[in-house]
Amino acid sequence: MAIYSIYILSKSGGLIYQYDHTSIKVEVEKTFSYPLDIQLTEKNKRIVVAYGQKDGINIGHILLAVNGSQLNGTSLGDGQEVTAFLANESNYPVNLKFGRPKLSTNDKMFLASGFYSFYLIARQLSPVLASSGIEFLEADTFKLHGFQTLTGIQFLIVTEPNQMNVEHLLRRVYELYADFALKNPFYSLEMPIRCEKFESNLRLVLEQQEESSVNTA
Amino acid sequence: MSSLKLKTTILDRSISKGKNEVSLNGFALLFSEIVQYCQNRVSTVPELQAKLSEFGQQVGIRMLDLLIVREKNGKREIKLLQILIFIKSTVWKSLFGKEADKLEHANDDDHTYYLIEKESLVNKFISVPKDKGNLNCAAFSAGIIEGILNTSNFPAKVTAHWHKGTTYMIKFDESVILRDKQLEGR
Amino acid sequence: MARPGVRATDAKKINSELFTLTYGALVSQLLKDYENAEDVNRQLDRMGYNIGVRIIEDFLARTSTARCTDMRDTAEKIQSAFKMYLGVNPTVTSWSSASDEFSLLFDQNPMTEFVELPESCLSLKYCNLFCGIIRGACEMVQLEVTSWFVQDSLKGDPTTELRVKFVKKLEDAMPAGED
Amino acid sequence: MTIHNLYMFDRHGVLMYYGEWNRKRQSGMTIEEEAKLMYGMLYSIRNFVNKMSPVDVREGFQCYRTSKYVLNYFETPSGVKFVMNTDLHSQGVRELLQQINSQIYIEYCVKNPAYRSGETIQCELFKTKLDELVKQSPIFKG
Repeated sequence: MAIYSIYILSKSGGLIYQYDHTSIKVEVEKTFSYPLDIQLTEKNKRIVVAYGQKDGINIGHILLAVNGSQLNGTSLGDGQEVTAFLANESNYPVNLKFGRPKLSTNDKMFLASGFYSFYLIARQLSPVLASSGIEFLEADTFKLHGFQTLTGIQFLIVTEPNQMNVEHLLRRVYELYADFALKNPFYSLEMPIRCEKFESNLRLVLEQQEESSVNTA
Repeated sequence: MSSLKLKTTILDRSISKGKNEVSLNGFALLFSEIVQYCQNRVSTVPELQAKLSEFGQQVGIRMLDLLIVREKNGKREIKLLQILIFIKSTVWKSLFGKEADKLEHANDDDHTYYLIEKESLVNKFISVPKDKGNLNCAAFSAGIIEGILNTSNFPAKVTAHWHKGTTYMIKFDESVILRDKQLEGR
Repeated sequence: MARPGVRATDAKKINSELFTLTYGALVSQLLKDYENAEDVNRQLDRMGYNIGVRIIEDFLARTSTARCTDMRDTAEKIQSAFKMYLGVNPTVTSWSSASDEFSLLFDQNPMTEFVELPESCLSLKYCNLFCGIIRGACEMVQLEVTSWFVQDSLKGDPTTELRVKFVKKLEDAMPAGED
Repeated sequence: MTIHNLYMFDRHGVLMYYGEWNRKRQSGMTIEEEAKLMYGMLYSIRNFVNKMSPVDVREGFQCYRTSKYVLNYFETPSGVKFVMNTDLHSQGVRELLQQINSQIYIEYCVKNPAYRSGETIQCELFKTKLDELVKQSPIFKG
């Protein structure tokens, strides 16, 4: 049982809060000999696997480290470009560490506005009358539960596929928002939530939820 | 001509038993609005705390009148330690539903006392942003203490600090300490 | 999602005197800060509005309430909010024939427990905060209303009467994906 | 339980087939516009799911639910996408979509020499068999 993350969207679809509760590290290390049998490409100042997945290294993973030293963008610790380094046969065998890219703040804002837009389209495409937007979305690796308040705020919770009782949790998060954001004189409506007590109480509630669902499982 | 109407004045009503309750959530929103109001009228953290303290003093002065009539049969405290205990227990219990956690006398200064509470009710929902330094909105509660002490003829300065939760530092006037020593002597 | 019959979850209460005296301190501070009672009334309404737009989330989060379908529904919700936050139970009455306007009668009001208006403040609407709260809270659920005091026991009226009038539904402000 | 409608897209996003059984509301668009919007949404949902997922996805997006209907999604390894909207109570829709793929689409289109991929499915046998399968399904009958 795990709760991965929480997103809160303002009425206009802006991301006003995001919290990663449980994160899973997907990292694979492997020693390669020359020539490299996977295709790498440079994308957004990162080295990304473009083609040739193997041994848990998948398309979309990024190169994290070469011979145990962390990459700095697309260059090695000593400033040498990775692409040039890997093209040189004399540097082999080489140990490469790949992993799933972590979401940046920008990625998260993009995801939030993406959800907001297909939340609306789902309603436009409804084959029945008076449908809401998306309240729940399922993939093979996670579930997303959404809750839109009457005032238009959206709460999203991303969990493991078998996490129970998420509806209840959504309401609890709404209460925490009403308490620790809205009763805080230093919080302005529609603005990003930066309230220590909101976050610490949220963490507590999520931990309790995970524990209780383990007990009833 | 509303002034000609017969008004029930406050004197026609019996004094309340102090048993009525309202929601903490409602109070918290009112308090938050007061903090915002003060903040819009000052520019520094010390000024903001002073403003909040003024609000608290108003509350303290009126609460004292109510409690003296209701709890103490109209008798006022005259000894320093007694009034501090009265604040720690009776006042705190009536206003915040529980006694304050601790009362301490400063080791190095006989003018100074500390009243300590782990979690101040007024701070329950408040996270102070980093740019506000060590602002403590319990300056309001410090004002309540100050209002009560000053009206009871124990002139003092009371400030709120982030220490063991919230610590109220109560610094009495020289005159108060002297008078109290004389009372002890009798 | 909404589980019917869910009660307000956090019923933490405090002594009403703390509330009453704090509100009293606010009004007297405003009387000091502003020239005349009219400005104080306006400021109270503005502060009430700010509270209203926040308190509505608290109310919705704790009551799992559904969207109002008419003014009678709204009146009932406002009445229950007074009960929830102030522990008072105003009477809903004096409906207009179009059912778009009603009154709330308060026979008790913790806000005014220790209050006596001096002669110099007769135009002060001591509880004008309420009007702002109702306006702000309704606006957040896309309902424009106005509200004002018709009678005030602090001014010698037999009761305190707050009038609430429906203006319009704020269609443009409906949340994404709702009609 | 009810089945509302079915969209089939090829791997380039061309609408291969659209069928409806119990659709209660029209979108007010032409079917071409509607299919475009649907495909665009699916495309962004798939991207969304790939990014949001804490681990690498295998099948990825499965379904979403609104207050009134469920959109079920199934994609074959060759990139054919099946989208079926049902009511909230329908179970086993993905299995039905897999059946539609293996028993109807593969049998009557892929194996039909007259059918050219990338074209709208015109084959009458496909339509009849699909309609039969859908109407026999417990999801439809329930």
